[in-house]
Amino acid sequence: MVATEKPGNYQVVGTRPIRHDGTDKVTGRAGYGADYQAAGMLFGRVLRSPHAHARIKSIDTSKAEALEGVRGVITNADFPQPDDSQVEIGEGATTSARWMLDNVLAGEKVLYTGHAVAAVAATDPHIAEDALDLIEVEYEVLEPVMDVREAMDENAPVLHDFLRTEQIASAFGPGDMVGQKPTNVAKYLEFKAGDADAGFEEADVVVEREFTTTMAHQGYIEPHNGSAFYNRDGHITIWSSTQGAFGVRDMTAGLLQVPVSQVTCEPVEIGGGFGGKIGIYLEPLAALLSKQTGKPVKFTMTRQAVLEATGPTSGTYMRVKVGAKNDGTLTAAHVYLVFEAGAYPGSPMGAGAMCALAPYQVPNAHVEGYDVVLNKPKVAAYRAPGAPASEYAVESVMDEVAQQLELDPMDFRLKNAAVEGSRRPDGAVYGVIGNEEVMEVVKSSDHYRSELQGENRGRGVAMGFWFNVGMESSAYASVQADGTVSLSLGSADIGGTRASIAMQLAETLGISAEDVKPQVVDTDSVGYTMVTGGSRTTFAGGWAAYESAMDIRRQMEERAAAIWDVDRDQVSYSDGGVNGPADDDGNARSMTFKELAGQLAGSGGMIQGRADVNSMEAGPAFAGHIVDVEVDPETGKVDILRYTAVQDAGTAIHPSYVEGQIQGGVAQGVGMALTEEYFYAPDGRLLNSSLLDYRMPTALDLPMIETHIVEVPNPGHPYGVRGVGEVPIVPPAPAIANAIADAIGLRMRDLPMSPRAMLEELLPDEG
Amino acid sequence: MQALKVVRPTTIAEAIEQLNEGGDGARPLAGGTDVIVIARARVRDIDVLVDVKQIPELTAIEWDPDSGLTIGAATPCYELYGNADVVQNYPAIIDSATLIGGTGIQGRASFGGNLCNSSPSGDTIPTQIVLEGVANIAGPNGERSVPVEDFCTGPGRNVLGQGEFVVSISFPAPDASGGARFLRFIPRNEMDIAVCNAASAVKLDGDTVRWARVSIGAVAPTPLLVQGAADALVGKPLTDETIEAAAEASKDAATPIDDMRGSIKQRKHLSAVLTRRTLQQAARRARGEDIPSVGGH
Amino acid sequence: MVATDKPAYRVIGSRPVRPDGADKVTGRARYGADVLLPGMLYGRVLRSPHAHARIVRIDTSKAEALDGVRAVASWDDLPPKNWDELPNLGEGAAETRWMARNVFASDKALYKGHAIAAVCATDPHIAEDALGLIEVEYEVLPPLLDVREAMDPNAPLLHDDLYTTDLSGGGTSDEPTNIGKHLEFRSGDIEAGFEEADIVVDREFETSMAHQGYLEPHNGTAMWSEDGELTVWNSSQGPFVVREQLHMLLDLPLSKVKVVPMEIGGGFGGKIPVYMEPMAAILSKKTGRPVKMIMTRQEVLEATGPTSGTWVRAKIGATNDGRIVAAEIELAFEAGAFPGSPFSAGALCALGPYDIENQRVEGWDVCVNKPKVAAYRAPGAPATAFAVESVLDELAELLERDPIDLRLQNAAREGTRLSDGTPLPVVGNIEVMERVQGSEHYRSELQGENRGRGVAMGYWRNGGMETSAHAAINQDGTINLVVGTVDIGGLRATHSMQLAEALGLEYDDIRPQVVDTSAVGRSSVTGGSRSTFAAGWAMHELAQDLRTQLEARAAQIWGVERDEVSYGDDAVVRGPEAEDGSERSVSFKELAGQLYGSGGMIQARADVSPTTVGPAYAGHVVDVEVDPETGKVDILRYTAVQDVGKAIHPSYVEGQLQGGALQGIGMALTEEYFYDDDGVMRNSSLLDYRMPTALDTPMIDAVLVEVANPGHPYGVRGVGEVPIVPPLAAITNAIHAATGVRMQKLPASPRAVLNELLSEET
Amino acid sequence: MTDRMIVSATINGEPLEFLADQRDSLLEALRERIGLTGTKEGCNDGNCGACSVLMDGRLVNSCLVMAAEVEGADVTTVEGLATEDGLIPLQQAFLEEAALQCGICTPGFLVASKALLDANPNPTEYEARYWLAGNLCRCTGYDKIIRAVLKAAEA
Repeated sequence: MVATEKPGNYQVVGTRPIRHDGTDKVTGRAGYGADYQAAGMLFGRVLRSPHAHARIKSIDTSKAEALEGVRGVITNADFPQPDDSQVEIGEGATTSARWMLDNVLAGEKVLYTGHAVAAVAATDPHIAEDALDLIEVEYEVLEPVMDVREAMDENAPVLHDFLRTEQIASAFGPGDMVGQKPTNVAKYLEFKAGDADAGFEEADVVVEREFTTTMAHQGYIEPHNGSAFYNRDGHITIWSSTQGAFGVRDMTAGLLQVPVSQVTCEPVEIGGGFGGKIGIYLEPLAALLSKQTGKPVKFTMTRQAVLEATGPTSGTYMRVKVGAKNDGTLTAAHVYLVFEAGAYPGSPMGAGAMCALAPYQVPNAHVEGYDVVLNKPKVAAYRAPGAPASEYAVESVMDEVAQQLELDPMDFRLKNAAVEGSRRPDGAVYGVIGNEEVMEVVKSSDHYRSELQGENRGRGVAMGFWFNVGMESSAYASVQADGTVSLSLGSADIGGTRASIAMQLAETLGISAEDVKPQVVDTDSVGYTMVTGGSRTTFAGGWAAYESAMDIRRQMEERAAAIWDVDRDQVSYSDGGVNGPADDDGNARSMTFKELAGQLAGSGGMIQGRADVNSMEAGPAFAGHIVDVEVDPETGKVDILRYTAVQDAGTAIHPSYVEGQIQGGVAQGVGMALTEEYFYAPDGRLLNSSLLDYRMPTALDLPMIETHIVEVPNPGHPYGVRGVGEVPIVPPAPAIANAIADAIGLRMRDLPMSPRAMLEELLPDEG
Repeated sequence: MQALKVVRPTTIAEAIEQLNEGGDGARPLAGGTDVIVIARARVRDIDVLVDVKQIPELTAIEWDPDSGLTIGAATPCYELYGNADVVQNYPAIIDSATLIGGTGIQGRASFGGNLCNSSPSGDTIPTQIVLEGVANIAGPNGERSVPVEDFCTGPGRNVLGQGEFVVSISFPAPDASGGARFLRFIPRNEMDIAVCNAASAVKLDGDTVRWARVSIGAVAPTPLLVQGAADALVGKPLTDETIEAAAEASKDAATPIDDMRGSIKQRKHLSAVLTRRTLQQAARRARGEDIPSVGGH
Repeated sequence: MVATDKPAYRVIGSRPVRPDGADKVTGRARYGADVLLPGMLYGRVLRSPHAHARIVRIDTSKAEALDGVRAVASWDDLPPKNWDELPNLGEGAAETRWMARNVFASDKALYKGHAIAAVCATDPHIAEDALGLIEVEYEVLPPLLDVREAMDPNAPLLHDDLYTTDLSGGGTSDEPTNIGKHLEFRSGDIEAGFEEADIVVDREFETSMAHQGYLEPHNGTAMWSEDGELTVWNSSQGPFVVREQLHMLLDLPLSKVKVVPMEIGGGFGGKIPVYMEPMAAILSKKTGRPVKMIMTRQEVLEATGPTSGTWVRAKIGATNDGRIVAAEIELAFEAGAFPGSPFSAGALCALGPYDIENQRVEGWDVCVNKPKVAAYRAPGAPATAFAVESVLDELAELLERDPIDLRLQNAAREGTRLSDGTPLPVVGNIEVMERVQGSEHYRSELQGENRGRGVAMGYWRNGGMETSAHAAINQDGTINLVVGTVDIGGLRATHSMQLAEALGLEYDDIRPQVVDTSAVGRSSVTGGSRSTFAAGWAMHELAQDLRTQLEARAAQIWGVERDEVSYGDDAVVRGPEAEDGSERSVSFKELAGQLYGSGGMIQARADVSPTTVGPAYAGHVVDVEVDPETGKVDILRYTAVQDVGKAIHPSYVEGQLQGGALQGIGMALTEEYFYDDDGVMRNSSLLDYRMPTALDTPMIDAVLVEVANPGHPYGVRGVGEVPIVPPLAAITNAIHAATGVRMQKLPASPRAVLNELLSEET
Repeated sequence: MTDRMIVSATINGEPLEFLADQRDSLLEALRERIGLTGTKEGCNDGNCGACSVLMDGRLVNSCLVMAAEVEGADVTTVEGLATEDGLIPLQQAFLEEAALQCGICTPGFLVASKALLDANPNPTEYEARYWLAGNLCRCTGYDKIIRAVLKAAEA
């Protein structure tokens, strides 16, 4: 597959049609998971652990069950008990069914505050809530492990007796069991390129720094929900706002130990995910309670539960050491990453390790990573999982190295920029990438070239990388007699992917975007489609749309040949229609798509196209951000004055939606940088589990975010698409940190760079 | 459904007051199988439905071997054929109760409602007439009793005045030498309006008819008590000839109309056929033979 | 494709529980009337009290002013457009202009119950109240109720723009008329044929309009979104056909209309046209809110399409040795208010079971002031078969022949030309007759007074038409199957069974579902005895597509050539021996588990429009007892024999035979449209429109004959329609055997039979 | 004009209060106010049985019951037949005997058949046909329905 040679010469790609689901979403008619209603529906609530670490000695649900209106109470023991085999959960990651179940409802131990212990279904939500108080749980409280470095200590309390350290060779590959003793260190990863020690020897300047970040939540406004109906024939239907209906289907089937064909996941709209709505929390509870009660059961989470008990991204401890020659050439780097996995193994440490040095050619590199369990919620994917932390550390150090070498930070980066053919420390070799192009656009941008005036103001830049993923998408397209095409998709549409996928189908057929009617259908109605996440949906979904359109084109050629009674190979599809040989009178034979569509019914029936694509390759994405800040030295508060995000999108299918992805990613990155954190008490209680105290940026906390879309087409995609959703969250934290350093000379190495943290640094020690 | 209210009195006095207040627009609601349909079809102006089923007297069944049977006007058919006293002593009541509508209708429909609906084809009315039923009426001017054969005055019309309603229907105790039977003719085997229906009751002295009553329905503006049929039988032996004479009397008494449910010719003919058949079977019951009603009852 | 010569199927012929079964016995299955949407309004329809009237004025102002009323719609709200397009509705074509005028009366109300205006309000009771506030001024015209009177050139006209179209090539009439269409089939020399006959029976027959009587009233819920997208939820026999009608009536592109097929509570042909859907759509457009409309039963009976009342003359001549040498059939069918009766199908089916050299069949499609007829199970055939089978019974009696012997002697077989000249393919006509004759029922002795036995045959051509489907393999080796044909009586099961058979899988491995018009390719209606037939072809194609892709994948995994790999009927994919001599094979389930890691999952799609339809024949035997005093006919015993080609799910096939037979029994004995002189239907309730209850029929023995259709992968013929054809004549023939009376007008109600019996006496 | 009232009843074992119009039938209240759409409307005048429910254990046509009348009553609809253990034998028999085609009359037949078997656990064919004569079916010819009911009675 080669990229089409004339980017920008598209009819549909690159335009900005209104999304097909738009009206429903501005009129309130779009149905989200919590909007599910059914007659006789029961309401579910979850009893959650007050302790961060405790052994469950007993659970007595009898009083709750006796409460009038309560129809069912379940605990971990009510599920079929799984073996420890691994199951795939999307984005290539795997987990064990045992861990998944124990996270859904705690098994022998509760491992974090908010860990689900029991679930109740009642005729009324208030009754279900009342019933929670009647469940008696006897806990043996254990010492919690709250610090990731302490958790690595061999004397630390161990969360899982059976856990042994596994050494892995790549982010998603299998590993070897190397540990002998019970430990909290689940995984260890090491990449080596060249000879790091020798490289540091070569360096004129070496900077080594330590960094920490806290857990941060995706913060989608829609709390998790899950409703299920267990029919009398054993068939389970699930309504859930999820990034991946097929994943929910497969995981729920796995936990209930039924065939996947016995589960249907209905596509309801989803109110934000950012990686956090791939895993399951409530769906199996609803399904099991529905099985027990014979009624549909709906669960919705409280915001407190969302923050305490769904997956934020990891808090981290990191050490980065970079060496460079006086001419600015990088000689060596050492990156040491420790990631909080939360209660069960599976942090994005591997991705963080892959991305850490990705924008650069580093001849000698050593990257180490640790995946460590501790008494916090099991982390989930969060937009470019792992990269914001590791690149925050690296980009901060790069900035300091440039500063010490007295080089323009962009010149320094450009000098060392990874290009096509460069090999990353994890071994991957780049194809066509837009890294240098992004850096050049940053450097030449009006923002970067403008003068920043005023006291306590500073400018920072940082780069970001995300590898993007492909994976499976399917599409089914049906030609209608009026020349429109109905397109069935399996990808949840979080931010306009109905439109961006439909546009690629339209482009391929030479029809308008409005003539394609995309819809997201349930898991029974379309082929297997992976999650909306990993910056893959427009890429892989678009590819599937392209292939299904090509399937239609082939059939239309055949049909036109039949209608004209000419040879099949004399007919070709181009420019939105079929063209054949001239007729006996010498007139060209051609039909537009619409004309032929109108003749299908009478000439052998309508036509459908279908495609399944499964690409393990995707076009990596690079971003470069520029930020101007002003720091109030008396309060430590950082104001964002101006923000510019530059990014290689490959091809921007729908530029508005690409801009939206970039701007949304920046805002989340700003939140991570400045205000968002998981604030734990020493006993493991989360102290800020509300949207008041978990401070996501408001409209007043951000300026307009300028975007520059660079288009270096991905040769591995029919329209040159790269994923765009994730990389924009990567640069903001280091860009802001670098801007703060520029403004007041203070290097902040712990996130968030909150006013309180800033003041801690700014104010003299009182001793 | 026209706009209306449902009120649910618990005493006869309360019901009288509500019916009286409601005037022409107030109607008692018993089983509802007719009045709800009428209100829904906006056939008649109804703005208050007085649900009389909360009044204990309206759903009571009282049986005494000497004084006979009193059934609350709103007692559903289902209760009647579930009641051993009624089953044993008034098989003709069961004939009617098991013929009305289908099982679901019988879960609600009542003898009192059927009477007050006063349809010419009401399937309980001929039975009530030949069993010498009396409608016990309560109203603003006190109580009164009206023999069932005098109750209906025209299609959908009856003797009830403003504020009045039927509380119960009383039947004298059965005679050991008596028997009664109700039959109707419909094109289907259930769920239909009678093309013609008939009930006969006889009391026998050996082969001689001591007393008889014949009533036919759906062949005149109201169900008819056919005096001529009784006259053809009483004091005479029960033979094919006397039965035929009674049947002819019914045929003569019938003044049916032609409509989608039946023709004049058909209805007059059936008046005779059903009179004959009910008389024959009433006599067999009088002689102690067990002739089941429909549905195995 | 030739019929399979190995009848040893694994799945086909078994009787699994239908996939939608649990939903349907727990009340969870969602039918059209079950749609509940936030902010939903309720619509009601004002209908004409007159059978024929000019609409002088409609004043909706008082209704609009009623608190809670949100909009009123009438004819003027249909978009102005060219109404001359001809949509194909699956079981015959209809002109859009007639369709539009049936949705809302334009300048005239043409039957009692004709829709005049529709109202929507926040509460159903309010909508109903509002109807009483709409003022309509009518100029009442004399109604035309008799089909032969309507044919009179001097009869008043229903339409001033209706001209007769001659389907036999005679062009179009010059003057407006009440006759929509005319046709004539001729073969041989009819005059010479009757000359040759030793005996000729010439009789006239009449049938009344009869309704399909589905238990679920018509419904339609519409949401016309602000972006111009119309979504309609309803119970219909074909969402695509509903979409096409809305596209034409509302002048909307097809792609702007999405029809979501809810479960459907019976159709029998009557749920192909739209009634409430366009009204709900217009009201939704006016209000910006979803609007739900449900018909009352009275509206269903008065204003949806029953089948035609008919007049049929059958004249048949035979030689003394029983050879039928000539047949002449004339038929006039009531179309109702607009042209489009099933008269041509009736004409074609009249003589379908017989090989008659000289014949002439002539038919007329005639408008009268009654509801526009719709398809009803083998549309047209019951009426004409009633006539022909009655005359044959009389001929057999006159010739002193066993009625089946006479029929066997003249039976149509492969190659026999139908009245329209088309030759029959392989059919089971003779096999059915022989099975009837050899049946225990037919050979048993019928004892008792006033009892009689009757037999009759029936023929129906069956349909093919378009079916589309797609399927996706799951990683555990199950398959999700998506279809666009609605499941009225077990189609999900028969689709799944045929796909399972085609792939060597188990029934439970297939998870079928019916989806909306935007999620599957165009599929025609569930009707015309086409659905299981066409489904078989679609499943066959899907299976071929899946097999091909699975073979390719296995070849890729093994690193061998594509053509070295084959998918076996045991669902095992086999390749060439490995280098070490071991066998390369992988089961479907194993391979399904490897798809994801080897290039992705696999989907298939199929779109078929098969024409290799297998005609169906049925022969019924019935014993009746007639009460000579009341004229009431009781069915004592009933046997229905039918060639089904191949019974995919025998229980469901039996169910079709039993259901069809009972509808025929209703037509024969109790069901009729009873009009008064003003054209008002007097029996528009399920109390007085007397469909048989459980107490009106015995068990119905269904005998399945399987003469495989060579034009189908599994030999399937359609089964749904032909069982309604024989009952009418079988029963009247039995009544004749019991009483000596020949009922030539249906229904043979107690009133009618009694009338005959009493006139015989006098 | 709408005139609303609050009705308290037990529906399928659950105590329930609902808002209904004074002129709502039980059928309308079940379907449009409560959302229990399993009970079907076929004729709305008591002649088809599709809306059959049990009211205080007794078989009734819910179209011929005013919503106001169910105050304090115990109503069972088709949705209330299956138990926590699954389908009742009657429902299972309907599936296995192919006793439904379009399924619209099925809820009414099931409720009526349940009432029959509660009252008469071993009905004859005639008794079953008589009891179910108030329930119309247009698809099956009744054959398989009657067989299913008799089979469930044996179970």
